[in-house]
Amino acid sequence: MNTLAALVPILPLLSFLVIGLNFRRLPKPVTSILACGSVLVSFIFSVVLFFHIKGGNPTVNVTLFEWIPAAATSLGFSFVVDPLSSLMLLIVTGVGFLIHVYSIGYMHDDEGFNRFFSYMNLFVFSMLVLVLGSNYLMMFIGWEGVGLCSYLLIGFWFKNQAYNNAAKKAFIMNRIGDLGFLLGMFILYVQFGSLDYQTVFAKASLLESGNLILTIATMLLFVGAIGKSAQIPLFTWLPDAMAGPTPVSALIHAATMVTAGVYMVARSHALYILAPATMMVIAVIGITTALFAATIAIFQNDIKKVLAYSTVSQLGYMFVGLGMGAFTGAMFHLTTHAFFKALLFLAAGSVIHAMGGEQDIRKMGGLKKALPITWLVFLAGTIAISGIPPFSGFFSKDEILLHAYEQNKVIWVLGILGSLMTAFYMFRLFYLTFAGMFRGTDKQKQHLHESPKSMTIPLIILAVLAVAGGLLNIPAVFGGSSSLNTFLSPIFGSGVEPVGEVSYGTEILLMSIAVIGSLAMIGFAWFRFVKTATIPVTDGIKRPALSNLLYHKYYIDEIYQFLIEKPVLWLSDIMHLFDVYVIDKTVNFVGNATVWLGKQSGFLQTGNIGFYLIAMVLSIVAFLVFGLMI
Amino acid sequence: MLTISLILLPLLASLILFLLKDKKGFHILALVASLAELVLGIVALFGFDKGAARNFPFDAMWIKSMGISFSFGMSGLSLLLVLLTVFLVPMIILTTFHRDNKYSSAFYGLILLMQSALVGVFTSSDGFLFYIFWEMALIPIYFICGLWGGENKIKITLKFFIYTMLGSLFMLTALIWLYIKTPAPHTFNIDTMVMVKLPLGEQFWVFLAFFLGFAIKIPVFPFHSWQPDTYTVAPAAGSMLLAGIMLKMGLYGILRFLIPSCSFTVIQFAPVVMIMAITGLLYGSVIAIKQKEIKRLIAYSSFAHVGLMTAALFALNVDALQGTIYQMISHGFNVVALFFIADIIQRRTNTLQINELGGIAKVAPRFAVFFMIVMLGSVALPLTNGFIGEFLMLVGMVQYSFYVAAIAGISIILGAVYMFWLYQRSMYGETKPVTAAFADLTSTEMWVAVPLIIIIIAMGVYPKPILEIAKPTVESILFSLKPLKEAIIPVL
Amino acid sequence: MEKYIFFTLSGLAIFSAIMVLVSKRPVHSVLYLILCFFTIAGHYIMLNAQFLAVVHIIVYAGAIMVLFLFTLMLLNLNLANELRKSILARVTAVIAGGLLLVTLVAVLKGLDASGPIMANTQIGMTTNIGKVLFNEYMFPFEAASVLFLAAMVGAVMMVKKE
Amino acid sequence: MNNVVQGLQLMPISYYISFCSILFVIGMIGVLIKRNALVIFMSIELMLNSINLLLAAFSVYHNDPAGQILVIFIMVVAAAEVAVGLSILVVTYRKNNSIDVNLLNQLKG
Repeated sequence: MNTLAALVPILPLLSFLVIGLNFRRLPKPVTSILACGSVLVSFIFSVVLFFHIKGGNPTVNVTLFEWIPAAATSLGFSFVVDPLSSLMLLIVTGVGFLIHVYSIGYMHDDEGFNRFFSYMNLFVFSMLVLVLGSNYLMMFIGWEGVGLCSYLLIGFWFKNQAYNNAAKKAFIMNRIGDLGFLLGMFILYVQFGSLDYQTVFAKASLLESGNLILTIATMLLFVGAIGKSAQIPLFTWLPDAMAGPTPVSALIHAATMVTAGVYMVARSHALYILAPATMMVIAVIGITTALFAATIAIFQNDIKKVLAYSTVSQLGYMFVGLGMGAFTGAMFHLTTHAFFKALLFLAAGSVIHAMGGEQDIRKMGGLKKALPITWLVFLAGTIAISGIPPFSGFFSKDEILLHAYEQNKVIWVLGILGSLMTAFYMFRLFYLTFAGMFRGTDKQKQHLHESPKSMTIPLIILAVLAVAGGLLNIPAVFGGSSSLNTFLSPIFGSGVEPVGEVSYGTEILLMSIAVIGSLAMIGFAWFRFVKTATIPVTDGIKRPALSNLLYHKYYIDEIYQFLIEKPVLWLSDIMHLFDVYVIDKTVNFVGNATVWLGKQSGFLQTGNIGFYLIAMVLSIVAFLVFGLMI
Repeated sequence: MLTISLILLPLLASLILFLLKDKKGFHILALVASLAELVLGIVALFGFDKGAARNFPFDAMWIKSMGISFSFGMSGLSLLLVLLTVFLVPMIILTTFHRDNKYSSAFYGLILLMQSALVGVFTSSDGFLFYIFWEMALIPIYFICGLWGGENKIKITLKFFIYTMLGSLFMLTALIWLYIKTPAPHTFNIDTMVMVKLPLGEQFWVFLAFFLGFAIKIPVFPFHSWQPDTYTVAPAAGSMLLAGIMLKMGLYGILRFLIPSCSFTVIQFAPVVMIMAITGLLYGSVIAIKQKEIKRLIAYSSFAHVGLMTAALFALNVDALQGTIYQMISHGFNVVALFFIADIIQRRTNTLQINELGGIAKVAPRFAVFFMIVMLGSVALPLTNGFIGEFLMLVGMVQYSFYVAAIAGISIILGAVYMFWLYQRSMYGETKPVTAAFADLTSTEMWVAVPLIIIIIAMGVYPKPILEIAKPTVESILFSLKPLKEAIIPVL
Repeated sequence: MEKYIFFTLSGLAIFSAIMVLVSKRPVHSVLYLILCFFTIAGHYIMLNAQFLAVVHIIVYAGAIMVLFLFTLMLLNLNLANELRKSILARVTAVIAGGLLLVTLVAVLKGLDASGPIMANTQIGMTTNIGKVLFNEYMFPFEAASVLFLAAMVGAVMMVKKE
Repeated sequence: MNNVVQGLQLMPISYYISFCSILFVIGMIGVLIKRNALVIFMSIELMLNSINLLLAAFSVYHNDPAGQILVIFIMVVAAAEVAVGLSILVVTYRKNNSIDVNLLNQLKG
């Protein structure tokens, strides 16, 4: 069982090396088989591991070798497979495999085909290391490795400088988060003398709740999560990351990488429970991001941008769940989100593929006839994300809202508001792309064709998962066994599951409020975009103030530009001038001063003998007088 | 006996090369000599036993009356630095093997002379001898930069020479002061000199003199004005030697002389030095962002890295020192690789202005991959050599004081900013006419690039052996500090 | 009685020294200088340093002054146009001289001026000087002869026209 | 002639000191004032003589012949110095047709 656990991450690494080293010569089919094959095998192993864990066996620990012999302890290069990480394993390898198959078709005519798959495999490897790592340092390796791969993949078409800037921006923002994560890690190391989860959690549990050091450490770790999972304030990189190919957005910016932050918080729940202040901060940031991103998404016109902002808002929900202590709820939402968001992105990809690269929804419309399968799966995804029963989104979001309701009514209200907005902008997107008249150019019209088999099959599988995802954790109120809860309970142990306190009646009531609200919003969206077929305003025309603000993403990018980038560049100029003119000049000054001094004493050599004689006499007199003085 | 041959071999080779006067095939001779030295180094590595304080000792009385002995010996730290030198010099020589190579045999003679001086510095266990090799190392680099440098090379090299000479004079005074203070039959033996218990007043001045000498060499913040110019003006091999190995002499000096001899003042002044070093760190990184020219950007980035190393040195705990020693070695390889890349770009496009470059990745993928890996190494991405050093150093500094480490941490972000900015502007984007004909790595260049990549990754994945060798030296250095440290160091 | 002799001799010497400076034409100053040398010889005799007195007259008055006169006449330098230094230079010179005089006297005053001893000390006599000169100071004496040789060769070489 | 001054009383040394100092200073002023090289030489001679006299006085005073020996050697040096000095004077005269000391100012800083 140990070798199996070790093999899961190693396989993608091997395939990365094979493809990476001779990406010039490998023919396309060979690379695709190699890449998808390695991920598939890892998936199979993960399934085996899953059943092994489900069968009640304890966690699987594998230490490959002793990595850094630091003073306090030696940090090992070791993996652990327990319920939480095996769930993530399934998501990463499962959804990853589907996306790999999808991208064979999508990237078929791109000359960087081999390079693309080598990066994708490197990404899967780093994600697996992040998930399987048994100490924070291993997680950090995955953390930065994933950041690097997202940089490589966003800037995949590196010809276009704008894409490169987006990639650089993503990496640097991740790096800011990583700094927070690193510092949090250091505090844990200094405080508990080790970074292994077991030892850290064991020692942490001895401390009293609200302990200052723990709060700081958890806060800093959460900063890392903000950077990675694109929460306020470090979320602007995610929409720009849409510059990468669509499978990349699906894999990295929907299913796996961005959920790393959520996984990290869930993994160190033992620390977070002892730091209620951080939990509140997480909840607050989560809900604000959810609302903030939802409002922006309403007015976006690029299909991928809308989905990006919806990802940010759904991540906000996950963090609300974590903030409320509903760790299983958050993980459940993470899983379902991975399914339907990957589905939505891939469907959007096939729409873009069909439209010959066009991403502006104002130029689409009426694609139902041309792309029936994409239409169907897109609809399934949209319904799932809007939280309409019996689709998966409903169950996962509802569980989070339930916990929110028990803990803090205000957050629950905001949560409901957010999910209404989600329903609205998702269906707005759906209707604008598929319903109504086709607004694109004629050339695009002929070019419209349904995506090839290799792309539609993953879409269908994901659609099924998006629909059936809810079965994983049907709450007691519907007679379900909330199987995910039981599965994850050894990790989250007692966990914070005050479900019992709220009677079934109120639970049903809450759910119905959310559902009816969403249905109303869908109706309103239908009315607005299908009945009266209003098309969002083209860019040139003046918009009413509010929608203009939202369309320009609250001018966040410009603000960051102004607040951070400009001062740093300005500072750099100043420092450079300071360096050249002050420090350099002082050193040169010292040099020149000695030369000048030499020149000055030159005036003594007048050449006039009389002067010399007098100088001699006077100095003798001075000496004698001095002699007398002493 | 081994240390002596490690020093004499390159010395002999350089003499032969000087006499060769550009006869055919002197390149090969230089390469063979440095490879032989490499073999010797590896023999030393295998023959090294961690227990003994002083490996391969060699003692011979030199000037009896003054108590100066011709003695050598390798501690763990000096073995690692000798290995760094021994690994880097063949690569540096290999980087000069290309078609339009205008270097004469004297050039290689100077490189090998410098190698022997550097090995001498790292292995001598006699203060006087240490100073001789310290100065001896300065002379060849002066000629290398002065004769084969870039524009207005004479002025800049002279400034560098005098600046460093000034530093080493301060160091000499401190050495002599310690010499006088050694018990009756005064001796220059470093271990006895360092054991001398100086009263506080004197210790301050000795600290100041030593620190000034080493600070100029490293360089530390206010004394760095010679560094960017010299690195830019020096020929590729020159800046590799300077940045790769020479600045390690300063750090080695601190570890070998400063910390053991004036330990109390070191603890007392650790915050001051840390602030200086960290200002240098941030200062260097911020300036590097707006640099227009590759070599100057690398110079500032190396200055920033070195700032972090010096700061970690003064955190005075096992993790920090282990991290610094490890970073010394990885920084050596990274900076040599970076200068090699700058040299390749300069040779193919004969411009180093970043905005004139673009789209090289399209034309030279192998070069782009090599540049990417080296960049990741210097940006300290996990699984590269930079990360281990950086991680251990920051862990050490957190144990010293959290806020200092937090500020030093910012350099990781800034490092990523200017490195990725450099990579993007030169590698990605539209291929400019200048970079259109950018030939990919030739076989000789591959001979340098591939080993460097292997070392960067290997040191990142499996650092244990190196850290094991460095551990005894770190322990012995900190052992003398233990009683003093309890009273003073503020924690967190 | 000796006091009078001493003072007359001193007065004469100082007067002639001043005249050396003041006189317009160089010949006059040479002659005054010779006069001054004679007074100094008188002093030697007073000190009973007879050998010195004689040698002094021969060497200085005889040889050196003759050289001066010789040069004077040869190069016809006996022209009246007195080269005048600027007033400022001369005033500073005099002040410097005065200062030096004061300090010299002040410095030497500190000596333990023990009382006068009888005049007839014999050390000044030729026999005594001779004995000492050729015993302890043999080497300097020989060195002096070499010095003379060097001076002569130098003088001749310098002035010889190619 | 051997003891012509048989009964004479020696003057106290301070007289000789002041007298010789005066002579020395006069010689020195002469050197500073005069622009005529020849007179400068003469003043130097004067200074030397004043020193000789003082030396002789001290030698007699301390009853030690070394003083007088030294006087002899000073005379030797003075003679040599005058010889060389005058030849330099002749050469300078030949070069710039005058023995004015101010002309000799080529060695300038």
